[in-house]
Amino acid sequence: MRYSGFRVLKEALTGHRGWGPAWRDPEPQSDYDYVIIGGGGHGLATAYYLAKEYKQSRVAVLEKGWIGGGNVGRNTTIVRSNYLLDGNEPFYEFSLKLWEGLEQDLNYNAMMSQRGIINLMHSDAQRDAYIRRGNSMILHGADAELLNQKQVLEKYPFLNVKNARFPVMGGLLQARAGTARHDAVAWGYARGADQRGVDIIQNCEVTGLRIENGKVLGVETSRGYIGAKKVGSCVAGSSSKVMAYAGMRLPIESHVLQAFVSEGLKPVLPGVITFGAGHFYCSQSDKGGLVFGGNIDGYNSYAQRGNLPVVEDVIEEAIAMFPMLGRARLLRSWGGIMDMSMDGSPIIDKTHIDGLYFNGGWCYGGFKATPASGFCYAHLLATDTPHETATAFRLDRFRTGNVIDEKGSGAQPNLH
Amino acid sequence: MSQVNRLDGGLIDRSETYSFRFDSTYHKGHKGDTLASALLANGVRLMGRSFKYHRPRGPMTAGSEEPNAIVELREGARKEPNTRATTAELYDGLRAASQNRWPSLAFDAMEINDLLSNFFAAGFYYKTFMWPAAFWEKVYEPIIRRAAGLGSLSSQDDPDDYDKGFLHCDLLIIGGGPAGLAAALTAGESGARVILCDEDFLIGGRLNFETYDVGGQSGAAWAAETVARLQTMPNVRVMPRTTVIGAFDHGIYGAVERVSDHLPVPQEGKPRQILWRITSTRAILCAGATERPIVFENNDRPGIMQASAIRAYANRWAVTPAQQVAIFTNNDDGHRTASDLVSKGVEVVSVIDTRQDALISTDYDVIAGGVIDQTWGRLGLKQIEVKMPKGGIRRIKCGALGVSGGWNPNVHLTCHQRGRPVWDEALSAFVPGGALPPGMTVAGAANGVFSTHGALNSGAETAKAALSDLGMTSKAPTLPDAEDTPVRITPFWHVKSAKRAWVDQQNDVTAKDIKLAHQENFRSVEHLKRYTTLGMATDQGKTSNVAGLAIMAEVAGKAIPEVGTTMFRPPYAPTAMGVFAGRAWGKDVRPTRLTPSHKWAEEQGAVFTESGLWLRAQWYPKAGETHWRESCDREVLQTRKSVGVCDVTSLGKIDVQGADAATFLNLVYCNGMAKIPVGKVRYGLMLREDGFVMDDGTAARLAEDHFVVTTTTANAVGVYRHMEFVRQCLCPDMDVQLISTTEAWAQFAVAGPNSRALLRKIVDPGVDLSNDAFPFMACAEVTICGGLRARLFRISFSGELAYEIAVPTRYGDALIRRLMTAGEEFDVVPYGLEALNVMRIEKGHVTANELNGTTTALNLGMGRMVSKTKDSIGSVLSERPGMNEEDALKLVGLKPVDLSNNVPAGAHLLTKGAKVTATNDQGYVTSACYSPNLGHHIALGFLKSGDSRIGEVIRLVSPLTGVDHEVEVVSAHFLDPEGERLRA
Amino acid sequence: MIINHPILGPRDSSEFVYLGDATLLKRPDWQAEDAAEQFYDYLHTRDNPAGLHRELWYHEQGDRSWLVVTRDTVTHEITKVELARDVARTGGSA
Amino acid sequence: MHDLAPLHALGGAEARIDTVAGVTLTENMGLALASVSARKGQETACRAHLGELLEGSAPEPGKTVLHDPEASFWMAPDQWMVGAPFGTHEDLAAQLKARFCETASITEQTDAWVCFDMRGDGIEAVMQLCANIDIERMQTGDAVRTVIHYMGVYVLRRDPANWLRILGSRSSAGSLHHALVTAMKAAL
Repeated sequence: MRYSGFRVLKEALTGHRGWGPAWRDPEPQSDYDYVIIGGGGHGLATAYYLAKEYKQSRVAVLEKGWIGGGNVGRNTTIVRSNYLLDGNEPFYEFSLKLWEGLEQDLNYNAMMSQRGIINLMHSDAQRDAYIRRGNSMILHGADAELLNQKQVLEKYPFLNVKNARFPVMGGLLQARAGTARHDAVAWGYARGADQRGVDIIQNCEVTGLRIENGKVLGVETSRGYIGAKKVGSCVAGSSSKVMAYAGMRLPIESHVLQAFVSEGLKPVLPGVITFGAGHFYCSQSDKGGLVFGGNIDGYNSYAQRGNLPVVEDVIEEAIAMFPMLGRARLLRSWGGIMDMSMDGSPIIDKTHIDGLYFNGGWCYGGFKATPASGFCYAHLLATDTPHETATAFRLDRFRTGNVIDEKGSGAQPNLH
Repeated sequence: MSQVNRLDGGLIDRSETYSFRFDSTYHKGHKGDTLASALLANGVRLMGRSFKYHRPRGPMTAGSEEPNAIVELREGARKEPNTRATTAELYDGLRAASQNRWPSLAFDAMEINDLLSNFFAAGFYYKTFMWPAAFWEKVYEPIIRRAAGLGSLSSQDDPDDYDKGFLHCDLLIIGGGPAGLAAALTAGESGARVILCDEDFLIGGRLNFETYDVGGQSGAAWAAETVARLQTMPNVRVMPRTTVIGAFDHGIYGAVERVSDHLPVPQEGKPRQILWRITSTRAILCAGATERPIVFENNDRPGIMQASAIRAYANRWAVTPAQQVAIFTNNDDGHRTASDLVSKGVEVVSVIDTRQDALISTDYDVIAGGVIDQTWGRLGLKQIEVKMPKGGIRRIKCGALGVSGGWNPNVHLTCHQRGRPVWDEALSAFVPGGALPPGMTVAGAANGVFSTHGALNSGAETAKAALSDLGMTSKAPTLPDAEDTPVRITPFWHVKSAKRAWVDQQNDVTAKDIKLAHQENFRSVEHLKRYTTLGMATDQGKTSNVAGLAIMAEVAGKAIPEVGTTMFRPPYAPTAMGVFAGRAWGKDVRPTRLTPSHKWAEEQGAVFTESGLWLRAQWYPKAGETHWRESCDREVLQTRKSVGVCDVTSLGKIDVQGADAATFLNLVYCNGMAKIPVGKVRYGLMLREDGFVMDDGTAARLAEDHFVVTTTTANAVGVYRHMEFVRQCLCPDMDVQLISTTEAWAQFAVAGPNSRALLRKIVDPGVDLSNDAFPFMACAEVTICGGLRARLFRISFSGELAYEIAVPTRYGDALIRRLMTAGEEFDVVPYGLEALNVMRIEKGHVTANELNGTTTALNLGMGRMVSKTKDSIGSVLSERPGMNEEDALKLVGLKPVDLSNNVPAGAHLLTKGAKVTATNDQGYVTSACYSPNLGHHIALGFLKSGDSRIGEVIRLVSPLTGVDHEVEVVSAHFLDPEGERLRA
Repeated sequence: MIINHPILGPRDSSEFVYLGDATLLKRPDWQAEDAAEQFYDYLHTRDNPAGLHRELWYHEQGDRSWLVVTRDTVTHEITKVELARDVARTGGSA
Repeated sequence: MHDLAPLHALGGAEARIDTVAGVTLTENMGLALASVSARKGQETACRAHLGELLEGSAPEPGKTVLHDPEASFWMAPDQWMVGAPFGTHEDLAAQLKARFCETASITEQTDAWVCFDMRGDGIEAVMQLCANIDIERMQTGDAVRTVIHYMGVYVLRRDPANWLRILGSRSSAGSLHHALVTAMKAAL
């Protein structure tokens, strides 16, 4: 069923009896051409693009719980392509372009809202680094602008510059960046994939991989064995668990990242803004809640919850930027499991096992990557060659030394 | 009309009358009132508007679970949006305003949404607003954003202070109702260190809301007496106005004490609130229970409340929301409200009990087996319509309706470590279950024990158990007699209706929305929540989640536990963000570190800049200098011409001693350190284990077994940590001792042709500073100014004949003053970071800009320093092919072809004439400056195969800043490449 | 979190700095035949268990001891804390 | 004798003193400090020397030995801080080197630290707003390293017990002083 303003009107007048399920709940078939493990944003997007771009229909997405229940349903919804390194920027810019047409493509309003992101800068050295990054973005065909303090204040008049501990010299703006309604992204991809024949199977946990002489045959699940020509793991957060079924050890640690939302408030923040003298990012949702986050807690964890010190740290930076927020209230916090890779960049690659593919290591940048990750993973699964924008995301880059280290903090996941 | 609905009795202090204002109207209330109770006393039921449909709303509860009565409290910079009128303590002169309405609360133009509600069904926005694409940001979203949001912030800085504190105890008791008080009494008398927190300003929980006796006196009196007793115990800390917001790992609880929220403004020096981090060995949750609604058509009108809330207002605050009150209940507890109201002289027009076997009373009319299927009254309840058990309807006039759907234990904190509550059929409620936070037990109503007698006992017993875990013995306190009424409830969740019946009142989620979510396959609890926004409002679904689940279960034909439950996450109640920051805001966000010469530099009018936490002099303007470049150029020229002094104390210094000190440093640095002669300094390059450069610095050997190594300012802490890692984890058997001495020594660079002459006037006679005796890279412990111990290093960052001299920090101020007076004859200048930077760029010395964490020794042109003949951190992985490619980036100098051009840092480098695209990107500029010695701009940068491209003219672009011109690749050593100056 | 320091007793984790898997104690031999492969594996690949995890914490705001903490990554329960130096002396395991 | 005048950590020529509701905070410049780290294999000998110096035994973990003129507290495994009056012991490090010889590495620490003495009833309430230590359980003779508003400090409980000595890094003396005085005003 196609969604439209007219349809909404019609249903409104007829008691909404016409709306059907957004996606089916099919029983798993005995085998598929492609089995995607993980019904999160990336997995659902992968299935959608496999069906839409690569005309594959025998595709299943297996989800342990309910779709969109992982990090796509627990993040700060920021979408941007303001990266420095050649290995990253083309991919994220490709992703941003997909975001820009997402609603029309999916016929689902994911509320992609390009209200811009500003990275504040607080020192000469930081300005130099941002200029280098802004130039990289432009060289890669993305947009970037350098703002001085005055220009930043025009957009964010409540920013503390009078008695700031770390002076605000200006910021790097990407105007095309913004936010999207995170749940809707998962639901939109699910609906789109479902309409193209993809089986989305919830409450189906993968418990093992059936591999014989170097080739994958299918997956063992809580709902029985499911055969597959190709299996793609797409379970960022739990990547190590799933790939262990294939005896693989990954350059990844699982860490907890907390995110926060305030009570609903009348608009005060037009777009996304980040603190440069620490690690803090914030935007305001269409419902009025301030959505923000900062550093990961810093220790390996699968607990999906964090601790107090990071909460304090994050909010200290919020108040440092906007002293006015002292009287806003924190409504809710939550914790997600991050696939923290050894250089802070993701992996989309084949494995040494025939027919087994891996997508993970998104650290806490996975949401913005959802469309391109799905697209590039679908491309790899369908063609066995990496997508042109994702050629650097290789598993063996730590062996070869071709790391993609945006932050320059080396092989220590909790520093990225 | 003044306090028309005020009754007799209550726990308010009538001797204190407060005047306050809500919107434009002034009212009177008493000490002990909340804003809500005072407004109700004054006949005000309408206190807010709902989020989506802007429906008129009044208070539904008497506590922190309130969804409707939320207001903007206070004015000006202290305005607090979304404040619950039901918990806001009244004070004299209080000001509050309704929010999210225009132009007024009684007439809100946005109420139009209510008429259009059919179009605004759950999730409608996902299905439209998509055409044309550009309209989302331009048209639809701005309208939505303007409409959305609840209260508004002040747009001024929060003027109040907040504190953070730390408490430790054996036993934390969360909640001061009957269970909590009994637990505190038991533990207190046993001598354990106890902390009792209660979010209310009057401790006692439901004891203050009820009328029955506790040990022959009123529950409130017993609570007051018990609190007084606890307060006399030195081992017990009683904390009212303190909400425990989260249960974190290993017995750590976050608690927020509202120190000053009941005052017009905080007292001088005192915080508004304190965030306590409580470390407790055991904790008992005594958070009580929350009464839940029954869902029926138009159940959201002002005046329709929890039955228990009406009872609380009547008994504690001596207030009734109206003179005629009806009750709608599915359990016996609803009747308690009726009888309490009757005894307070309030007319109970009817008790509608969904049960055929309802209690019968002589005090009020009971309709057994009836339900309410409609209500009237736009701005406040006027009339209800009852569907009679034997068919037919009866309309009853009333101004308030108390609804009792049963009680939900407040299990929230038991879920903070992902424990899942379990369904109790008998209570038809979720009770604590699954994995509770280790060390936490639950007592009283929070554990499903609802009678006062039961709560008192379970509190005492649970405390005894916790204490015996702690190896403490305790005798049960003599507990008072109290009512022990059993729970009698027949689950009844909602009255079916074709129209709208509210489940989540703040977010306007109706039973129909839940049905629609099911119809569209948003059936898992989380999908339901996210699709309909059920439970996502500021009340966090405290009153709506379970009802929502029940309705979903009904639609899905499942049992409630099959549908599942939702997670509760911190904070327990919305918490002012300021309290998490504490004193850390403005200039106090982080500590400030000052150099030993700071005071003197201030006297010179120096301009300072942050370098990490340090404040360092950037330049020293002289009279008449209007631009920093003038000062910087002068400092550079004068230093190179004669002599300059710079405070370099902020560089990290680590004292390395022990028989194996040299061997140790040989492992830590990639170049050879073992064979440094005593009295000599060596430049050292430090790699991370992944082979990239971590830091650089110098190592000075003061004795066979004693080195002092320096780090960059930025990496001082990290390098020390890393060296301790190597010492303890990689070579635990070496004889090496480390300690930081960064702070102990004030260190100054003395640079320039006259530096030796100047130092001769400072260093005590007998120290031979001649080039032969004290050559480049020499170091020694000396005395100066007549016997002060000092360290002298002949090292040079500027490229000049230069020294660094260190004295105990307290003498740093005196030393720089002495250097200045002694240097007058040489026109000595102090120089700041800018001049230091210019001189190091002129010399091609690298710093943080080049050591950016992605560069290798090879990139820096120091590839040969990585010794192949020894083990050192990072040497093996620095060999990886990807880090040693043919066209690897190399450090080069850059000089504009047109000398009037600058060479900005951050610009990218392309081959001459190449198109400006990423594929043509050849490198970037790391550091740039104007060289007063060369008379033009210069820069350092990384360029592919740069070392073999000296003399090549390339294209420099910075599209971001509009720069595009040609530069020549030159050696990074712009000045004195042979190093004659520094060896002079 | 609270880390029960073997010398100082229970201390708040905010006094500590986290590094990662305690296998970092087992630094390979730089002269081994396959040193490159060994160092790659040592520094990069991880078991990353959902369960018991032996990990390195540094008591930076305390006595500057490196500790090996055995902690459950699902519940955060800490079952063992040792001085890294002692563990290192026994070859990084135990 | 040299002729360079010392400057107090807070930038004054005299020690700074603040009093709030009977609790006094005093900047104390009269302290010479040096760290003593036992050499490998010399741990026992080093401890013995220290015990001798203190006319007792070397401080155990978390403890300080209050003794005149030299006092000492435990810093790290086989590492102690020794303090003595600055007037008589400005060359403390040299004195200790002579005493410990090859058994220990001695490092001058005098000016690495700013020293505050907080005295009076109510110091516990003040510390509860400063540092995450169980001050109620801290006895005379206890020494703990902790954090006050992002600054690493040592807190020593002296005799009488309403006397705390707080050592913080000298460069951030101003920030530490601000944090302590603010907490005094809030708590007292």
